[in-house]
Amino acid sequence: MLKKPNKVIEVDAVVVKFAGDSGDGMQLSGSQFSDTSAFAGNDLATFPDFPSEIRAPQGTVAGVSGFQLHIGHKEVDTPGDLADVLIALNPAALKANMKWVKNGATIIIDIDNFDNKYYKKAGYIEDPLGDGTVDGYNVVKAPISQLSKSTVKDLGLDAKSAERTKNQFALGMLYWLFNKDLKYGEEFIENKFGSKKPLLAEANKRVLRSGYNYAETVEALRTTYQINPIKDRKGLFRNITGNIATSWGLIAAAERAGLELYLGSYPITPATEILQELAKMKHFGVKTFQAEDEIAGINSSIGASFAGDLAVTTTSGPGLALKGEAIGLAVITELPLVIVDVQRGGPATGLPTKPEQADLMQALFGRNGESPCVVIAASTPANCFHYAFMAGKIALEHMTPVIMLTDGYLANGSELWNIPKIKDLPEIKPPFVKDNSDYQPYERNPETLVRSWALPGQEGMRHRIGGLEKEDITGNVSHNPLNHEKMVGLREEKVQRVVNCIPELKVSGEDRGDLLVVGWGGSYGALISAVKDCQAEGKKLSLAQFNYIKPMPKNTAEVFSRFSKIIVCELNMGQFANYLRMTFPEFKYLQHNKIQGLPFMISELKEKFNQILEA
Amino acid sequence: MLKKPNKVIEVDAVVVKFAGDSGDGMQLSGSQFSDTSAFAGNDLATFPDFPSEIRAPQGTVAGVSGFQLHIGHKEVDTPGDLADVLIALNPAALKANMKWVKNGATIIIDIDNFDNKYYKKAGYIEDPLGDGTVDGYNVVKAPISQLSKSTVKDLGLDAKSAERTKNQFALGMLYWLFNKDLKYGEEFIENKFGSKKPLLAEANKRVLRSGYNYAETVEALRTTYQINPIKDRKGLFRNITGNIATSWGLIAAAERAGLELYLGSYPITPATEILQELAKMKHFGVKTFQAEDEIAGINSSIGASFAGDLAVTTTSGPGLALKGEAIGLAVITELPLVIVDVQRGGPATGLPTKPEQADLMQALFGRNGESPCVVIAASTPANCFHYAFMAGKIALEHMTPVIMLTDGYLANGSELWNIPKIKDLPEIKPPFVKDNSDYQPYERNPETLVRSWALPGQEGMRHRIGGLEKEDITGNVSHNPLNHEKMVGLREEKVQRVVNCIPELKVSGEDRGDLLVVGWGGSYGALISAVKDCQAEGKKLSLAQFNYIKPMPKNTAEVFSRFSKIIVCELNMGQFANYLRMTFPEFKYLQHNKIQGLPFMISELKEKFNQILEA
Amino acid sequence: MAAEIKIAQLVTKADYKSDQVVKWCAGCGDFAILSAVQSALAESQVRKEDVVFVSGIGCSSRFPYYINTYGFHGLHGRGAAIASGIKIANPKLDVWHITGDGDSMAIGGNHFIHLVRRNIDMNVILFNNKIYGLTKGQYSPTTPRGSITKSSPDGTIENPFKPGELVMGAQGTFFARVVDTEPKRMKEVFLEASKHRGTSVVEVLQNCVIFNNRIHNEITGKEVRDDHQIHLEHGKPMIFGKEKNKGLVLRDSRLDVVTIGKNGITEKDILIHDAHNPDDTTHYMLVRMTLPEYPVATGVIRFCECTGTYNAELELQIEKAKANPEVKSLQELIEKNSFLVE
Amino acid sequence: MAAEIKIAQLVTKADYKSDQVVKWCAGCGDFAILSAVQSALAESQVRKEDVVFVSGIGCSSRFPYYINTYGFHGLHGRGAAIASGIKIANPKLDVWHITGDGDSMAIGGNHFIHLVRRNIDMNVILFNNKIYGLTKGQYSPTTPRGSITKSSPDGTIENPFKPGELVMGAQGTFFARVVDTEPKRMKEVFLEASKHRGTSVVEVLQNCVIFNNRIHNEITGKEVRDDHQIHLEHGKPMIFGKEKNKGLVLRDSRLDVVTIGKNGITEKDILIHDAHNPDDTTHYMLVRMTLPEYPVATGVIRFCECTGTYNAELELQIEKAKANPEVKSLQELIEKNSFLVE
Ligand SMILES: Cc1ncc(C[n+]2csc(CCOP(=O)(O)OP(=O)(O)O)c2C)c(N)n1
Ligand SMILES: Cc1ncc(C[n+]2csc(CCOP(=O)(O)OP(=O)(O)O)c2C)c(N)n1
Ligand code: SF4
Ligand code: SF4
Ligand SMILES: [Mg+2]
Ligand SMILES: [Mg+2]
Repeated sequence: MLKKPNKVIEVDAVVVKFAGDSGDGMQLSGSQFSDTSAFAGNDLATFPDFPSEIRAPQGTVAGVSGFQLHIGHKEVDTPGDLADVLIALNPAALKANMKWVKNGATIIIDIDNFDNKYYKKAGYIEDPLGDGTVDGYNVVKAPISQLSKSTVKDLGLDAKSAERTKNQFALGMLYWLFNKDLKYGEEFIENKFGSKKPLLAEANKRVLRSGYNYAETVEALRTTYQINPIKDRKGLFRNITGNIATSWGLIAAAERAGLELYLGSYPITPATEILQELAKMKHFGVKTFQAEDEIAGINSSIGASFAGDLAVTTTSGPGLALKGEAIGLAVITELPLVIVDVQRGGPATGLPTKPEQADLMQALFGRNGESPCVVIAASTPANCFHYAFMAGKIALEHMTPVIMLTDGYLANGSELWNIPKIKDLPEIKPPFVKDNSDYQPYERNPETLVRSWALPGQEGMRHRIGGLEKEDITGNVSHNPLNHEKMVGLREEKVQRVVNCIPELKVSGEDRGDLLVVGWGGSYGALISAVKDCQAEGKKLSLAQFNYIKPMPKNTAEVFSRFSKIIVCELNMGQFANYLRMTFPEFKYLQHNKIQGLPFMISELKEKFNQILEA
Repeated sequence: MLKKPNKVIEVDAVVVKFAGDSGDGMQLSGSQFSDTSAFAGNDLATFPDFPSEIRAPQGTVAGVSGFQLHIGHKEVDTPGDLADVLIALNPAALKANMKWVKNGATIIIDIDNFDNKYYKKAGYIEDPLGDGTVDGYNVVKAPISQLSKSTVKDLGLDAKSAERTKNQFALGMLYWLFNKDLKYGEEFIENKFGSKKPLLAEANKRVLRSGYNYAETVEALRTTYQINPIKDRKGLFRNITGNIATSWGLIAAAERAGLELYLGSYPITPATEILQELAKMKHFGVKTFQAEDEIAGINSSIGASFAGDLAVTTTSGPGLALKGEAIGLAVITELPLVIVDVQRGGPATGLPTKPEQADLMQALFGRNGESPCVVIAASTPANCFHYAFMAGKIALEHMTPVIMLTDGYLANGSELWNIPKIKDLPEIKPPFVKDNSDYQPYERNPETLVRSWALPGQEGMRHRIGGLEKEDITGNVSHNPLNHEKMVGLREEKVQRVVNCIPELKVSGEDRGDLLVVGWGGSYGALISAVKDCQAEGKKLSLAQFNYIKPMPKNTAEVFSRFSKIIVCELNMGQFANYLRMTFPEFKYLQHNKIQGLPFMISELKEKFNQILEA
Repeated sequence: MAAEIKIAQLVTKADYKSDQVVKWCAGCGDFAILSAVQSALAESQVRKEDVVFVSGIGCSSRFPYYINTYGFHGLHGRGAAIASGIKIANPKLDVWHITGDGDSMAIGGNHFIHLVRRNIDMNVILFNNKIYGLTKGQYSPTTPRGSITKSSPDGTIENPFKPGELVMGAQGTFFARVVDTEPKRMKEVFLEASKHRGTSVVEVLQNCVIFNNRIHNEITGKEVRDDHQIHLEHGKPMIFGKEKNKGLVLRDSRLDVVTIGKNGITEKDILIHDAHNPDDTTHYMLVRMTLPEYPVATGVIRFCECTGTYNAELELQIEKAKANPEVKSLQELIEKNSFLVE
Repeated sequence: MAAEIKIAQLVTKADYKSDQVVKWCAGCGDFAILSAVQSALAESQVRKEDVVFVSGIGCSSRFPYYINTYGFHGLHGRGAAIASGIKIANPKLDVWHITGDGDSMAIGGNHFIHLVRRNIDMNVILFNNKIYGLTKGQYSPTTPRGSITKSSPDGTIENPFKPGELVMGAQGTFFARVVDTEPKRMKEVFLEASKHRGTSVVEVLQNCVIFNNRIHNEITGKEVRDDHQIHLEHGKPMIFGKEKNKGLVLRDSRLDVVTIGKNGITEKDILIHDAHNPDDTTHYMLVRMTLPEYPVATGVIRFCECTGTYNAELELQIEKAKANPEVKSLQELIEKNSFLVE
């Protein structure tokens, strides 16, 4: 229907970065283009990055909000190291992103914002378009602001709203550049503004098309690209972020357990969205309690668990620090509880909007006394669903707190998710007891060591639990020395026996080789990409990515033993490596660590692996 | 002056256990006899153990309060495994302590309380004096209550107060049994009640003497014991508990730094006494702030530190859990702060009055992000003074939080302390800057990496710090990826360089051998006793007790390498062993762990060591 | 709901005694409170399996072990949060929160005021002995200014909270005060509290024989109590005194103590207690009355159901959402915006 | 002490501008508050090196970076505790605590009420935009009941705190309210606060353009503000309205709005504002006034120095102890009960 451009090149994958001021709608256009690509059958991965201020001063580097999108004809595991196409709505956006684009990349700029005032705000001394900064790049200087405004002139929008349509103009150019169907973009707008704000919907659609048309006429965009649909996938898919996947995984666990879901939480970046998503789920009987702080959040959840809900608390690092004492209470009372920690850069307030994997030790040990609980980690935005579900299942079936680690990268990043059938998910069977049974709160299933669960309201089962050491079987308060030792041991052993309910560790690649790359949690995308690349080059290396951290899979040591070298890669100073050293001291662990508030780059990993393989 | 008994046997050491109801004054008489023994030149170590209830029901095992005292002619390192003499004021006291007395021990009981009612309360089914329970022991049945009351009959005391003198009667018997001079006992009473309660003073003194006289006439106590003064010690000594020593060590640090001492704290067993002791020290300019909770306690201390005091916060495990987030703030703001954690049994509320060493991992890692701080541990009641002083010194000179670990055993236990000269203690020189210097808050001493310290009120030095990641040198907020990595590295390295200011690790015993026993903190007494015993038997083993935990002494690996085997002994599930595995993965570590809310017994350690040495 | 389930079988006080040995000090005021609560529960005829006692940490907070209901001995200061979660998770339960002055006014202060503000339907019993009992005698946020305690050897320099005043500041809907020496009144007040929908706070002036003995004697002492206490009852005039001849009147924005029969004052001039008044100005004045100027107010000072409870409103929102769900199933939700690849 | 050190050199508002770029959203109410504080400081003539700004976390809590004094950007909710430590450690400092409605009323609620109770001498400025700004729009403890926010899609079901009411409940000695649209009044109120000895709390009704735009418009809007605000001044009658013909009178224990000239009401009938009254009953009524029944009270509602400050009393105790020390040196202390072994 639309006139085809002169030349269409088929490419396997392309990385696009949207960048502009915080108020410029970069997140929105990013999502819009992601959805369109998804509908077009591409695989994709996205990652937004925004400042920790709400709207840092317009035009400054601090105020730049970005969104990176990787779309592919083949499987795509990360949002990409460097961009093929950069949209920079102002000089600050250019400045902030020049180091993240490929040589020779296409850079689309809103020339209307490239004046002296904005150069300076961005911290440029001279015009970056004239000082060699963009030499060697394919720079498309489009009068985006101006054309957007004139497109909507006759709609009677206020100036601010008119100005704000410019993201659609840039986006329209992208639709052209990548041969995407505008229909999906328009539908997205319809869904977003639709009935509530028809005028805005109309304006945005017009500008989108206007950008498309403009691109068609620009010399610099004569060549366009086609990313064909991915072939080896079948089923029902959607684009999903880690936080949404986590929220839904929890709902699914409650549903499969036949329980109501309770969330006691306090807002904190980057975990807040889970609270917000679950607050919308009252029709599923979900109860969200926005507590006065993190401590109240978790303690209310412990109460809700005692009362028989699937109880959850969500937070990020500083909040997890505050919850330590209460996690200990859940450990000693042996109540099911899911604690989601969406990790961010630390210490203290640290880098609140940046991802990091530095809460592992805290999750394992950040409590007084011997206080074991299950720790698991999701490794992609979409599998947050699965691990949230498993967190619920393990908590309920093993009467234990489960800490689920994600991070800002998984939480806000997105990828395609193969939608499961809820009714096919595994059943969840908490160890409930019948009314008027002969109940001893700390009597255990001899196999799993799990105590059984009687709920307030049940007849004939009145009992009391609490934070003092409890007597084996009866649960009465006990200061008996040998009982204490026994209970400490039982609590640890109970957690260890969860090992029987989790899958064995599988490596990606050959079973044995020269190098085993070990990772855990959210670094999966970069690690698997780098490992695959090296494998493609004929190197003998494989990846073991851990999702189950405490306990670790049964066959871990065995897997390790089949490789000559082991390197542990993490976005921290080496916490998992140290945890492995204490758990499997018989192996030697090399380390690769990065702590920049950024995910790994595939290129840096490959370099590292090659270096080791060649050593 | 007092008629000598028939037979006096000289002994090297003796262990006495006082046991009775919570209200029976066992702690008082224990301290009284300790002081007397100290004045008599004996070495000593004591340990009280009391229930977590204030006055659990009279006559029940739960309500028994105990005090164990080990006095010696030679060096004494622990309160002793088993008692030579037990004073049991009621059947519950007998029941609670029978497993802690040596075969053939002397058991002095208050026969007035050994009736049917009390047997039952104590949980005995039959009269324990008749059912074989005490067969083989030297049981002295004294009508203690009755004789005490009649001794004070004419003083006009109320019934309760008269009854309460009975501890002095039992004590008087001990003075006889061990040939101690009543003068010291009387002086103690005088100091305690003296001018304020002269009637009580008189009553107690009379009953003390009455017990002494009674003992003189009892057949069972014909033989008495003499523990001669210790010889190889010189200097000024006093008996001191760990909590008092900690308090004074902190005052000393403030004095040597020329700063005021600030304590922000919230009461918690077994740390409360430090707050109470320091609250009495206003004449030294000490400010104690009893906060609304632990979080306010530490945050107020961070404020006080910013303002230029030597700032301290004291707590126990659950409180440390609550302080994690704020410790991170002190880490990132690089402010001096001493955090004292008097460990107790966990998890959660756990065993609040029992010692344990299970907060080590929490101290090292219980915070979000990479959040390194210095961790040290005292190892005897008296050296709490030294390590509290060093905690202050390191914090101030290295601009870092320092966590000092003690435990309930050190805190409440006592031993003789060789009193130092305050003016001979090392100087403490915080990195202050002069008014109007060219100040950059995060500029560092290139050698130690310590930043310099400007205080509010100083002219020309206004600056701002906080919990967001800061730019190197300027301290401005920075989200720069490489800066973050640099700062994370600098904070860790700064802590590591403290290694240059701490002593090397010294082993007790030969430099090399078959077995190195490794311990840390409060287990020193039992470990050194057991190691010495084994050494005396000709075994080739030595002890390395760690006081500096992060960083560990420079020569640690070297020391380890000189022994064939290493065993790490701790009152937890193996936290230090794991920490060693991650720090020095090149060694193999055996473990001996105990988690009963009780210290090690010398006998169990010896058995373990011998087993390994023979393996 | 809890109220609707009436039981056939008679529940007695003995049903509420647990099998655990009560481990308070002999003479502690806590015993009387425990007994009064057990009596009140027996009388309230609530289904015994629906009762849950939740506490923090402190001597008083050992309470749940001693009462045969569902019980949770929580963390220091966190009982209110735990109890909130229990009630929200299962609004059918009859939730009681036991706390001390340290537990609720020090470390738990924030949870306390938020509980009150949210008006979650539960009963709070605050054992106010004005001292930290379990940790052996440090001052608490309710300890009178100037008190010498183990942690204040030179006397405290902090203004004590009055729990009632704080409850008003947090928009509480129910506040009562009783003394541990009057078992019958305690029981009655507990029954009133249990009838109230919303957060009810009952402050019990409790004696700690060991660390703060006789702290309330100026109020509870046999010789003085009639003159130093005014027991308020809704709808009744505010009269007190051994001779029942003293009373309170309102003059401008302050209360005054007057003597009936003097200066022309008759019983008719005496203020009538209106516990149900949504405007809590008078309640605010009443809770703050202190000796020697005023008698100390006891009884139910405020009892108002002028605002919905958190739990009931949440139930309503959930019912509404369920009646008209945006999506019918989780399956439908997750399939939104999806596309089929074939 | 701080007051005694007068400086020769004139400090200007510019001295209080830091070198950091201010990163609030364009149009945020925080800018005006920052400017008013800088003006107030310049006017107060306090020694600039003695000023310390301490905050928690939130948009508002970025404040210390933007003002050229000593500054501490603390942890969420903990600013009050940090500030307390600073003031106690060095009472000579002029301490200001900046906080938001989430920071002080949610996570920091306990520290807030304890600070007020202890009456530590510092100035608290509470930026009340009735929303969590920095985390992008969840409801806060001051968000009006029923509000739809990102975390309350069906409307909140909690009664919002009124900061002033809570301050009264915690026995506060100073409370004022101002709106961010009136720079001059803000500055004046900040100056008043800085003069007060003890904890002064100033609530600023602040607009968050992004997440809660116009939330205070019913109070601050140009057309309505004269009728919907009553600006209180100590010693002046409580008159308001565009025509300055409305006023407040006290009837029994409640305030009523009257019109001067109607029903025989004259200016003399109007209540005179007594901010200094130690009895805070009237202040309690004033802080709770809400639209539409009442105008919202602004200005200094309570200013009382009826109780000592924590820091001054502690200084006194220390002085006394130093004047008459139990032992003269640490050496003497540790040598007590010692014995010499030779
Ligand atoms: C996190 C934590 N901090 C401190 C303590 C120590 N602690 C236990 S009870 C208590 C105060 C008890 O006072 P109150 O609440 O008045 O109860 P009471 O014993 O007087 O009944 C304290 C400080 C603790 N258990 N946990
Ligand atoms: C321990 C902790 N919990 C949660 C957060 C996340 N957080 C940061 S600011 C904020 C609330 C901000 O609201 P407010 O105090 O009203 O300040 P405003 O941004 O509105 O000025 C929250 C929840 C945090 N930083 N730390
Ligand atoms: S210490 Fe006080 S409050 Fe605690 S049980 Fe004993 S008397 Fe009761
Ligand atoms: S989000 Fe709101 S409060 Fe925060 S800076 Fe922007 S306008 Fe101000
Ligand atoms: Mg108390
Ligand atoms: Mg706010």
